[in-house]
Amino acid sequence: MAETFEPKIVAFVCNWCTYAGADLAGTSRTKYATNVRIIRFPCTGRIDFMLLIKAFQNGADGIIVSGCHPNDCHYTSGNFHARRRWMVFKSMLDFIGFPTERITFSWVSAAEGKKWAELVNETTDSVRALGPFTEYKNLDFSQFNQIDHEGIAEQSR
Amino acid sequence: MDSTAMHSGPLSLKQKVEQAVGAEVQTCYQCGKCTAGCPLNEEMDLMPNQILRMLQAEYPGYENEILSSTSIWLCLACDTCYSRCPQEVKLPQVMDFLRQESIRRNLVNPKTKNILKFHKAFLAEVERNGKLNELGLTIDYKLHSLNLFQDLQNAPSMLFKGKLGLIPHKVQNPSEIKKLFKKITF
Amino acid sequence: MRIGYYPGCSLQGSGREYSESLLAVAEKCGIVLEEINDWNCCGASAAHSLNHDLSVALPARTLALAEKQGLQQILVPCAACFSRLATAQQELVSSEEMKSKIADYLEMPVQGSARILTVFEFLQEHIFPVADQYIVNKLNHKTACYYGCLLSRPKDLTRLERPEDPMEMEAVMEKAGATPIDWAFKTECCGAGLSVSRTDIVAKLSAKIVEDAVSRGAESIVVACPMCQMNLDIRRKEINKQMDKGSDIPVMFVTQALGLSMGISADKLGLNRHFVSTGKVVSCVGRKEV
Amino acid sequence: MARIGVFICHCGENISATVDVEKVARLAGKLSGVAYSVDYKYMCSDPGQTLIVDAIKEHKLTGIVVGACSPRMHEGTFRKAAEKAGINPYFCEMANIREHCSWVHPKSDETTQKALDIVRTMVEKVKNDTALYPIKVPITKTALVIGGGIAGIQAALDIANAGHQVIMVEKTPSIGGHMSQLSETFPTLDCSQCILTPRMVEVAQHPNITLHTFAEVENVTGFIGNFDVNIRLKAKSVDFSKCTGCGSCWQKCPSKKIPDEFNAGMSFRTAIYTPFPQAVPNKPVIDRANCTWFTKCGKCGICAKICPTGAIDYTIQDEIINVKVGAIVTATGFDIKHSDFFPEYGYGKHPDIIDGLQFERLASASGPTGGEIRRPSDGKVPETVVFLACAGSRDKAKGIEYCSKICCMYTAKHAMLYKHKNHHGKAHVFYMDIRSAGKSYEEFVRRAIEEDDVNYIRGRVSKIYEKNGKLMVVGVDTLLNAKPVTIEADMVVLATAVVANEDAESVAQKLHISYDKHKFFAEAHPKLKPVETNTAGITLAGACQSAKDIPETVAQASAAAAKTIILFSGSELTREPVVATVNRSAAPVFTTCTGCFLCQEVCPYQAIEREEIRDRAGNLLMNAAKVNAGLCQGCGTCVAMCRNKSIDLQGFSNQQMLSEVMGLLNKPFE
Amino acid sequence: MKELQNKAAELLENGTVNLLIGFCQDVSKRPVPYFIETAAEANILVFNQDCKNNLSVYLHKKEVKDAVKIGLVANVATLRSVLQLLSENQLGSLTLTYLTVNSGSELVVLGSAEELEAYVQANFPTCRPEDQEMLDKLNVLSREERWAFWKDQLSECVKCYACRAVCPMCYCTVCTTECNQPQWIKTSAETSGNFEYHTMRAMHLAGRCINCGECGRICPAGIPVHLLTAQMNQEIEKEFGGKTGFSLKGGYALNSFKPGDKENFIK
Repeated sequence: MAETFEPKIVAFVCNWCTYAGADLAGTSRTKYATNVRIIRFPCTGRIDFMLLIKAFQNGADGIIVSGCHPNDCHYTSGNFHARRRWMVFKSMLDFIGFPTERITFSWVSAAEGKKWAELVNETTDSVRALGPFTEYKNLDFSQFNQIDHEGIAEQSR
Repeated sequence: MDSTAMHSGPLSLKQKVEQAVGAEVQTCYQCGKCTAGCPLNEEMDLMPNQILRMLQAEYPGYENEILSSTSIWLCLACDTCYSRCPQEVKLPQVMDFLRQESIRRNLVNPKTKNILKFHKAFLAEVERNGKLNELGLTIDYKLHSLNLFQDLQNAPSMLFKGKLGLIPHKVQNPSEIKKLFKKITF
Repeated sequence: MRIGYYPGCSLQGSGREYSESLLAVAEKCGIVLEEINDWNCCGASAAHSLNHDLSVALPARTLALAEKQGLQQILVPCAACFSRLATAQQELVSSEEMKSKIADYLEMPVQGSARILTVFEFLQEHIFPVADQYIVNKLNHKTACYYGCLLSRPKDLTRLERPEDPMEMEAVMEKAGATPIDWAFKTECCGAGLSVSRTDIVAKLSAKIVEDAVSRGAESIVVACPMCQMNLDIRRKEINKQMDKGSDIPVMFVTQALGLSMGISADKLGLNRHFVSTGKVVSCVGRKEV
Repeated sequence: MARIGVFICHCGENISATVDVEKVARLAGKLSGVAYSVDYKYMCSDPGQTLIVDAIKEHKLTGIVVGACSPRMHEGTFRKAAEKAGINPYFCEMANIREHCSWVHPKSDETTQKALDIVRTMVEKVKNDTALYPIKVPITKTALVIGGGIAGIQAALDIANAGHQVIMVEKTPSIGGHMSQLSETFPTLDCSQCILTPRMVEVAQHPNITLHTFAEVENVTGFIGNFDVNIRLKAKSVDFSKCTGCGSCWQKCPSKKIPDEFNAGMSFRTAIYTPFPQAVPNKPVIDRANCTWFTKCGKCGICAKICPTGAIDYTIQDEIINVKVGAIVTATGFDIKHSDFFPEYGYGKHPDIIDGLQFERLASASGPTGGEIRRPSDGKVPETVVFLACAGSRDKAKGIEYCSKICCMYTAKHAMLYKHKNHHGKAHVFYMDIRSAGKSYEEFVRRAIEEDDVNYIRGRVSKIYEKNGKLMVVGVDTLLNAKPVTIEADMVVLATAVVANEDAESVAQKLHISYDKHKFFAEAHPKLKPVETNTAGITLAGACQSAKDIPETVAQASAAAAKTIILFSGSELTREPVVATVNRSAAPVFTTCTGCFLCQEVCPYQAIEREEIRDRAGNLLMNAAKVNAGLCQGCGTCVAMCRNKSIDLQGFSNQQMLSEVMGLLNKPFE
Repeated sequence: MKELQNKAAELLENGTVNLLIGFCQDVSKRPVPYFIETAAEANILVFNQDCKNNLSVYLHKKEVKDAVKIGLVANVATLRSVLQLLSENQLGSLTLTYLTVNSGSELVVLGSAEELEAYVQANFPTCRPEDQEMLDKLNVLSREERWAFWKDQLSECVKCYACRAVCPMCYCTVCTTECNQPQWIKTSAETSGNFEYHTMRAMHLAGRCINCGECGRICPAGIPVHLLTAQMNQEIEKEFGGKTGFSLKGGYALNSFKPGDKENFIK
């Protein structure tokens, strides 16, 4: 199972650094795992944590969030704000017991095509190792299960 | 980077060096600063930078030439080259590896056999006692190198000045060291 | 804080006066050095020339023993020993793989956690704070502080502030009331590694060093490495052959100099063990300023 | 109902080699809302674009997705095409199936699948695109030039001559920069000051140029066309309106032992000083750190007594002035490493081991030796001089991997100048490579070697030490089987590395421009935007971007000027409509914004304003946020900040981003 | 008690306030919120340990806003929320007078925002012990155990939004849960949707919540939702400093930053 499982990974990246970095990986033909799908934002500051939740809820197994290194933000401070928000969001998820190792935060500059490729590969490997992300699905299943149990209980009487 | 990919078959000497010491031989751009600063540059048959260049060339013919050079044995590992190298090539470690390789391939240059003999005598002494006793070493070395009279003028006065102890120092349990040597050298 | 002590082989033989003077100075200043029980040879240049693992394993054994003894810092006065121990430590710390491999060889655990002190660090941190109250003499003379290779390189090991033109030994000699000169061969290698096997070469290298020191008016050469000392002292005959006119400039250990300034007897400091008489320096104690 | 067109590009082989483009086009055609789908060899080619235009018209498409290269490459191209076909350009999206797919993955079903996913994602986005219209912003037609070196001078003159106002800010008391320190210039050996000083004077006298020397930029806000700059005019302690520049003050100044920056520390100046005779403006300032009046509170005061026009005023304070400019040219120049940077060459303890700039001063007629090459230690004329190229440059261990570019040429020049002045002297040059790629540069170097018989030795110098009054230069000749060479020299000149200014980082942060790891300012694109920065309206000129020689610097300066003049050519500037907006709706709601103004605090551009919403009677109903489209740069930080989604970003709206996520995960979202 | 009633009467009398929000007791002697507009009613006011409600939540109501001059009988938690609200540019149109009882159980009347700030800072409460206890319990659990815990809890949520209604910080005219362009939050009460809602809520309140605990107290399903924000506040205070409901300047941790902020979790 674990061998055949190919994780779906969604990357939320900023336009100026990481998206450009991924472009560079392309122009320099650096090969990496096919599992990643990129969504382009103007800036990490624009990335709404709700989108991460939505992605997980709709079948993403892992998420990469990446932007400009500190001090390099095209908008000077978007990534600084993002960084705080991520920190809080992460500890929020930790607290409700969400497997935060499925989210990788990173800084990848426009010059770091190689780093981007490595980041994608590492993330893909680690998420593949974690297996499919089922927690969210189970949330709703488990409810049915409960009902079932009761049903079975009924009949057994 | 990954030159092994291009190289089919056995590793080139350069690749072996890079694997063994993690020194990026390929980064050397032949400025010659290592040679310029080397205290032994006047004694060497191949200059340090030339050795690196020959490694880079990966021309099989060069390998014996390097490994049978006197330079690799003359190198004092004084680190002058490394400490000034603009490309941070770990030459002293490269030399260490080349020495070991030249023993493995039995290519040690006759002119420098004595240096090897000295090193061997040294280790033999250490293997014997766990500590080095210069008297033991000198005697041992002279027997192997056969230049019996070298330093003889010094020995007595050294003894007299208490610089050569007659009773050898030992670790408490020499067999422990012998065992260690066995494990590593085989 | 306990200070472990690793004399190494030379300091029991050709360089014993280094150990003697060091211990004398420490004693004077009321500092106890704990010799590492059952320490062994560091392997010196022979080991790393012939077998890499051995060059790590030998020092590692000593480090392991020190850890067993619960020593968090170890003083290693011999430059060569220091270099080997520090290098081995670096390898252990940087690679878990190497750590376990060596532990297997030794059949005992080794961390490489202890701090390894150079003789300068020891003097600065432990002797200097109290030295002044013990210093009674001024060694009024010009001296050339000679570091050689292993005390100055590589800089990440030796932690010298100015690896190409260090000042640590000068600081000690100034304390001892001497006048260090500025010269060019401070950190040149004397070739000790080949001392026995290629005496010819070594004599040449050493000659350059002695020549420069003398030509700049030095009356003594001060060292902190038994190899350097042996070369420049015992090999003086051969060295003098290499120079237009020979020199009888004495070569002493920095600790001997410091000891003299503390009024410790020449004998106790092993100054009688030298081939080239140290009488000059001894006599310049308390001499007028130069 | 959306009618989307999908256009898959082969990009020759670039995409089709690893992606089954026909399949992608076929399956994309089946996606809901897709009315037309096709693949073609080169979408960006004219026929390709025509194909798109025709398809839009023929199939009445409401939006298009072009599956091709990165939007950073061709978004503009295809949006134009869409516009040409009569739909709003912002209904065109690009699916990056080249850089992010075909180029980075092997030929496989996964790769094709990924390409399809990317296309589907963008299809979902297009469905939620809205028509956007470019924003017009007014332009202040005044340029700010930071730095008064040759780069700044050239840029300022070009812009001013085009009829625009220029404000020049120079840190030191005079313009002229490093070029004014140079002796003669390669490859023509004409005297640097002779060609520079006329330009300096022209700047000072130009009706369109306002010059602020001894001044620094304090901070910069605003954006292209509308920058708001505070400039600190440092206290000169001299009232320039009264000063005639007669110079009696500095002739009488008692504190005379201050190392002279202009002569690279090889002579002394006074506390009140003009940097050099041809300084512009040629009026002195007081260096308060070294002036007795200021250091010994109120002692001395000679200059005030001596001054015939009573121009000296110790009470003058720093002054901050505010200027509005439309464009900024950054020409802050460079610095070099000094001999104390080199442990192996003695940490700078030998006075006769000097750097290139010091040699320039020795060789300069206006220098401390009146142009005679004399060594600093004892003023003797050196018989042997060794020049070291690549001193610190191309040296990873010293943290400077790059080539400083100008050293090869000026070293050749130095050797030449030395030989011209001392025919019997011997000049040696240690080098690694000779980089003389420039108009008649190689010929120049050959001349040094062939005609002036300069001895070039290929190898690096390991150590320099002093021995009986000589400098022993220990090197090697790698062209002679690496033969060790030791040269006994009287003077050594290090062609030290060119580095960024000490304050480069803080300048960059004030201007909000990016910089590389060596603190050189970063151009917007290494090839196609070499003078622009990532911040629209701010351009680069000269060595603040990377080491440059004079011709290059002047060329780039004129380029920066051209960019500025182009910007000023229109009365207003049209900007991408990718900006944030706060929703508004009919009474009684007006807007969902609750006026917490947390967005205001995160906006890096102060683009969010307060709007008071009133009823017809004019009673205040509520305060709500409002975006100044002129200031907004579209980062969207405010959007993620807003709890009730009242603020949204055009082109990257919540609706669009969410539908991308859904589309990507194959759950198209209606 | 009398003191309070008299003061309230006085304020209404002399028109310092047009509307006073306080507590009275219902038949079963439980304190319930009560709005009085005339001095006559003042005598039914009560204030004691059981008066837990955070009355500041009513300050968002249009009817209340229209009264402009408002008196508020408040415990420290309530005062903190007012302070936080002021820092978020809310309540600007109101003139507020606060009546509270200090630790020495004497009546305190605060007439201005500055007085309010001073009083709150002087009487600043620590995390409620019962909450701290729960948090400590949860934090030592393994991730899976915590997940299981919240899964249990949140599967009970029926999305009645009482937690939102009772929260003085949830003053948005249109909450994200009501956005349908796009629809951010599932409307149905499935557990996954509930997770979504409560994560969102906690994120929106992190660094703003003043830990009055009303949301947890009010929850019909008895879900300790207040723990989420309590935890977040502690994390934020630890990482970035700054207390919520502490000063007029506010200083919301999530829209400020320091270049040196923690980033050991970023690759």
